[in-house]
Amino acid sequence: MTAANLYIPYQMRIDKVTEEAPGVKTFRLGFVNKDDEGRFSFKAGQFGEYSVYGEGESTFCIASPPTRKGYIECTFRQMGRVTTALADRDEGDIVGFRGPYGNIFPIDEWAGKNLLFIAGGIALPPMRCVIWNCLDLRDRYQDVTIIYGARTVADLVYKHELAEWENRSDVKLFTTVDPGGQTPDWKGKVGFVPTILEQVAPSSVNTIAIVCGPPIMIKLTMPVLAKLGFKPEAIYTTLENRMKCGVGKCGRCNVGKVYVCKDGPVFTLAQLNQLPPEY
Amino acid sequence: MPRIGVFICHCGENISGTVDCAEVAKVSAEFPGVVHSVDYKYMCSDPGQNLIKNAIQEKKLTGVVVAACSPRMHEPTFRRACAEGGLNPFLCEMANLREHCSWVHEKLPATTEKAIDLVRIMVEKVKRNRPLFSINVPVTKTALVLGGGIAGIQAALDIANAGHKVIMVERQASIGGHMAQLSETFPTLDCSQCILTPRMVEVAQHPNITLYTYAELEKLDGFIGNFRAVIRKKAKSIDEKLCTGCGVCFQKCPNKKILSEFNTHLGTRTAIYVPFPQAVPNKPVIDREHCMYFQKGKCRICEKFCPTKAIRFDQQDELIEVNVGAVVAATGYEVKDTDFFPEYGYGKYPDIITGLQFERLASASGPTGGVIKRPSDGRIPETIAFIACAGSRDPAKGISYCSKICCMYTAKHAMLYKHKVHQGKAYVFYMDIRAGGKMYEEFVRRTIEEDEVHYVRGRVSRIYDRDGKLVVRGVDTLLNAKPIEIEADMVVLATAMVAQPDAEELAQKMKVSYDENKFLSEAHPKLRPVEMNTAGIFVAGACQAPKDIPETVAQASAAASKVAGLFSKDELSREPVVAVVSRTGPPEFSNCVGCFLCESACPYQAIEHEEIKTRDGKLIKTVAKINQGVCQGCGTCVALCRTKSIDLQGFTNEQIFAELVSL
Amino acid sequence: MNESKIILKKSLGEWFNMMTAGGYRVVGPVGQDGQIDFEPVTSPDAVRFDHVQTNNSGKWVMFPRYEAMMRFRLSGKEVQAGEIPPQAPPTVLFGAHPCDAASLATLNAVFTWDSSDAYFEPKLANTTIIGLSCTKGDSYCFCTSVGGGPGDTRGSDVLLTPLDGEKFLAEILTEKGKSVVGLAPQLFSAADGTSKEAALAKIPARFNHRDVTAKLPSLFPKEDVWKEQSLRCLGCGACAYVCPTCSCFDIQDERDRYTGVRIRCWDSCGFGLFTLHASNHNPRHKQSERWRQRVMHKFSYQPERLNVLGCVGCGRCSRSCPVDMNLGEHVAALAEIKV
Amino acid sequence: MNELQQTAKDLLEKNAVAVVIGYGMGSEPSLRRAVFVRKPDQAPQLIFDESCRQNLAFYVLKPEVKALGKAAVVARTPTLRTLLQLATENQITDESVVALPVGNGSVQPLTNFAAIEQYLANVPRGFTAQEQQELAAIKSKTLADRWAFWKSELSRCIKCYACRAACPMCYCSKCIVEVNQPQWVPVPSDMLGNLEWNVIRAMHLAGRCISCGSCADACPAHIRIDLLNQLLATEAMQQFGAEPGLSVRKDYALATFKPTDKEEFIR
Repeated sequence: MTAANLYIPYQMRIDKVTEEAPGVKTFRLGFVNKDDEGRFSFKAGQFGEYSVYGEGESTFCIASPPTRKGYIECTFRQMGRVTTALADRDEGDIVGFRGPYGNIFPIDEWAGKNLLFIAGGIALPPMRCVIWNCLDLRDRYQDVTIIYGARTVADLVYKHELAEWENRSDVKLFTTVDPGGQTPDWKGKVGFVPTILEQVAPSSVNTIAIVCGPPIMIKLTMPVLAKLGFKPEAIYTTLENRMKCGVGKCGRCNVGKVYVCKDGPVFTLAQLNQLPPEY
Repeated sequence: MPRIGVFICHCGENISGTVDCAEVAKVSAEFPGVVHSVDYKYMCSDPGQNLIKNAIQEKKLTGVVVAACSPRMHEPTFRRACAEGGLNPFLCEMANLREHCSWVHEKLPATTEKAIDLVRIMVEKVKRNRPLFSINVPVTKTALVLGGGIAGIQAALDIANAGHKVIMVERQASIGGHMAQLSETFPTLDCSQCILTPRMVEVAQHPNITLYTYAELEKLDGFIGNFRAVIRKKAKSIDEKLCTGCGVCFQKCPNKKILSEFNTHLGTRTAIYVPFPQAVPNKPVIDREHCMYFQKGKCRICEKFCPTKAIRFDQQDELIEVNVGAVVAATGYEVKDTDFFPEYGYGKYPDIITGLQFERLASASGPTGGVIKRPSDGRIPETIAFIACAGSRDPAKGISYCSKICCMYTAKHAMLYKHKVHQGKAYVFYMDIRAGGKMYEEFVRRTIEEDEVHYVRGRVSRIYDRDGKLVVRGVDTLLNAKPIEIEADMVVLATAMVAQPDAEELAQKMKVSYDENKFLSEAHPKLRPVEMNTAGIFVAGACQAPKDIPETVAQASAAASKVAGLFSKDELSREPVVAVVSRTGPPEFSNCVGCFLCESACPYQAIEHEEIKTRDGKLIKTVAKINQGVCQGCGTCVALCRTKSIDLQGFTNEQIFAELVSL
Repeated sequence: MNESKIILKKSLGEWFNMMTAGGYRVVGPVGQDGQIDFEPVTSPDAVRFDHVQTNNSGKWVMFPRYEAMMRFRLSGKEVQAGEIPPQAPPTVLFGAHPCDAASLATLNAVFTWDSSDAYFEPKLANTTIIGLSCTKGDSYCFCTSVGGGPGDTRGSDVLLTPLDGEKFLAEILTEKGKSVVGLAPQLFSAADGTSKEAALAKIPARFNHRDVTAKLPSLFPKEDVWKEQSLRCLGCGACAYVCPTCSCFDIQDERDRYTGVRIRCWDSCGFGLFTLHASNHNPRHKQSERWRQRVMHKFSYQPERLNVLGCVGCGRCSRSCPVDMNLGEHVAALAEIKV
Repeated sequence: MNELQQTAKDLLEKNAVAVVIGYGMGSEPSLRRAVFVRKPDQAPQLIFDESCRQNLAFYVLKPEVKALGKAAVVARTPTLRTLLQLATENQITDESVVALPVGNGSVQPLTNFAAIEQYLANVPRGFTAQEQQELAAIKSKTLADRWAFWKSELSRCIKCYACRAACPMCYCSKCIVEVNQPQWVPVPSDMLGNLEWNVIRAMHLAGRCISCGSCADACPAHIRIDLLNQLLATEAMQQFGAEPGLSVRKDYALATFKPTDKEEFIR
């Protein structure tokens, strides 16, 4: 593939398919062409355009951390034409990938701070990258707290990793499901994410909050964080506007003077507050 | 990528004789998504099926294409094999290499290429198949029988005797229908009422049958196994519980000059009446149109004399809602009026009557006690002419069909006349004699040969009065087309059998189709003669087409056996090949814009309205919803839907599209 | 560089022939009244000079309606994919009015922002613009309100100004311009010093774009303004498709059996589905929000972000609007609002 | 004030409607544009003359206009027919709209569909002489010439969908060109996609289109889409007796079967 033509994707082979939840899958992708792998690097928070040849491209974040070399992972829910076609792919199949695009979580700036990760539903994947990135560099950070909720127990993604975090002494994990979404043997919490956040009430002192979830969860979580004393500059999130090109040309993700694909997808709440609410 | 297995069947020599099956298997193996491709002599054999089962497990197949014969033949076989192999049976598709390819082409390279195309199409389809599950619909084991003639009676008794509940609805005050009006029946000449009455009584007394007379179907909703019918019980103006049927009321009723419908206007009845002495139920109703009290506000004589105080002038129509699992339409026929044949003088001359009127004249319980008398002066006719096809088989008059029974009853009428009036002369004008039934031809021959009825092959052009005689003028086409003129005392017209005047309305109520003559249409003229295209509704008797009694009874029993078959299970299981309306997320919730053009297109009335509301009950939009019990999977709505909001499970737009693109 | 010469109208045909002979594809305004568009010029006589504006802009020369970028073939589990190299034949875009020539700066800013666009850039590089000054305008023209003018040289490699019915003043502005003039130097004579100003159309300014750009952020929250302006808007994409600066695009795959291409094609921010998420959430659900985006993008976001105005005042959007949405009028009205 | 303005003013004053959708002055002296009169004193903005061509029925369905409340629509005959057809397709109710018929003398408001039906019963219908002439000209072409004609027309299509946007019968919230599972119509504007789009749209309008001409008026490429639709309207009329927009009876030609249907096309 020519590096000169940004619209031509890398060919990636699906090395592993993991069923995360109903309709949600994770692909581990390896470069077909080893030269591509050598050229490629990315940082936590970035995204790419994944494609099924003949069906088109779809945008999602890179869900694996840059500290794990040799592959990238993506997690997606089967929704439209491309994701349906993607979901039909199997191990060994070839898909396309363009990227990495967008800005990053400034994890270097976070050194020495407490990290609070808050995620809902299918929004854990964008955060999984940065969580593992930070956990792989664990000694750079103080307390790490993760609050993760989904509608039902079945809808929780990365169940095996949740178990791993649960067992780690250096991670405080709180999983929760919406009322009615629990199973008889559910050991986690029951309640909406903002409610659980209020219960857990982590300290905002020297803490960075990274929030990702459906619009309604974000909307209800922000006031709780404010109440806990988090400043807008200390709250990060990642936006998922519709994109096509990924490089600030096609015009889709333009919000105010910002192009989510170039200026984002990672924003602090302080930055979002400057934007028109068109995301 | 899906993991598809392709299984090419040789069908002995049937396919492999013209198609290079090994080549098809080899090329198919290269299709994107195909992970397994083999050919075999007989895929439907046990070892062949085992190839499929094993491959499903070993290769973790997500879909199977069997390229063999028509799915009509072996789709169930291979779907079962897939199910046994652990794959959802609806992930199995068949490419028809036999009927669509090897049998219709010569052995040429192009034939193999076509076979490859057929396989590729199905591979592309099966990649997009989704597991489907049979639809189970509960069955209410009660049948609604519409009409209490011989068809309804037979169907009701058969269903009831099979152990199921029956609700019978009859429009008249008594069941019995037209058969109760008949004198003797061809070809055996047994007395119609004598054989019918016991059946009527059986209906009334059957513990499984609920009988509503003087009642009509008001509304029918729902679908097979789950219909909801509203029955309008017209006000009989009597309390049926109190009435003993003693008959004092109609003896006392002062209005005695009402023309009796049962006696085809040849006799009279009272305003409070039972249609005929053997009526079931044998309890009177008040005909409010003719009752002096209802018309003029005075009288109430029946009320005064009723020993059980059963008269209820203030009774109202009653609407009864019932749940039923099946409906048998047995609403019968009507006799065509002859007004539209002015040249035959019906209505103008009282002694020109219909066949049905002749039945009443010939009936021992009829207005003349079975003596053939002229309506005009009561004289016994010395010469009588019967005219067959008086309306039937005459496209110019709007009835192009044959009424089927006229040849036989005309022969019977002529014979009965000759039996009663030994010196009389009987002429029958006919076009052809259609006597295709057991002992029918023999019966007609007997009429001609033993009873010396004069059969004249020819049309009657005109009937007119000449000095008190009815001059029947026609042509005898058998004798060099000689004009013929007969002076008759009485003329009997075999008028056409036509649909009930409100047949169309009824059909629309039941949402079933009907033909241009307003007869109800069966689902298939040969193979599904008693089913209607709306599942769960069956048809019996002359409401479908003109029929004689044996045929009517046979069809009624057939309908009953279909109903009993339907009721033999607690739940109906059907193939999930039904339409579905797609739903999306807020704020649209569905691409359906609610134009409901699909509603008018659906031949099965399976489209319902679904209101999408907010959590606090505010209406967002109304969209189409498919009743999966009613939907037959025809796909008409899918083709019509502009936004492609409707899809047919098992034949989705995506699947069909993929098939086409792969060509 | 800026050298002025004279070329006679009757010599243009010969010049075109020389361009064609020199390997250029010549694209110019051709067609019937009411349907004049930039199309390859087959006969010099077909070129039109008397129109106010073409229906469509000439942006397709650099940014086609439809452009295949990659082709692929599927077989078994493998995919063979290959880039479709950009097609950038040497082209002369003849007769672009100064507004159209100015639009190239906007397109260029978008397509070269931070990363290079393999399809746009070579086309622009291989295109020579022979501009044509405007001797007439209509009420939709507002180039003078957005920093342009009927004789503006920006974007043109050569700018022709009709001095009378017979001759053109040719301003040779760039090396590229010099090359095309050099194809037939004999056709050009020295300029006689006649000023082009007298020949130019008079386009009154309707607003000051700098003021508008400065003011727009404060107008964003005024929903009623946008709603009222867009009440009659149909939400079609005509304005975007005829606009010389609109560059939003879509990327799609098209395939038959097992082969296909990845293409890009024009899109419009006026379409309801432009920003629709797969979840059915739509950040710009209402037409008024999409109208606001169109105005803001052109007059606020692009100037702030890329330092170019997204509008050149050609008036095509308004001329082709089925419901008479008049951009010049609307922006002038926005400029009047007191904040 | 003329009768139209007075009627609009009265309706607004009586609060019978919240908005009167009508025609007002446009950018150019010859142009008219839709205006949305919400205050009685704005009624003088309303004008009606030969230049008022847009089918304003479109706005009755536009969410932003709907949000204003009950609307009165200045309605030419095509607009009236559109309203009835929209009613047939469950898109509007008697309560949501009042029609102000223009072009036939009186501007007496038609407050329900029955009144519109009655009004239309007395209005001549059918194509104008010029339209008939154009249709005949197309029909008389050989197949090859007809194909060449449409190819040349449709090659100009830029897929801006202005035709769809301007068409009041194109009210689907997600048009088939936006349905991508499967991708029925190729997205870009090249010949195949253009042809598919225009033919599919014409088919979707067959038997529903009341030939108001808004599509062609809206087309920035001046493609004669109206001819295509009129040709199909003629077919629908001849084959199935379809005359959409004359009553609220549901008898969509493509959805219903009548014994009198000629069905010559499958013979």
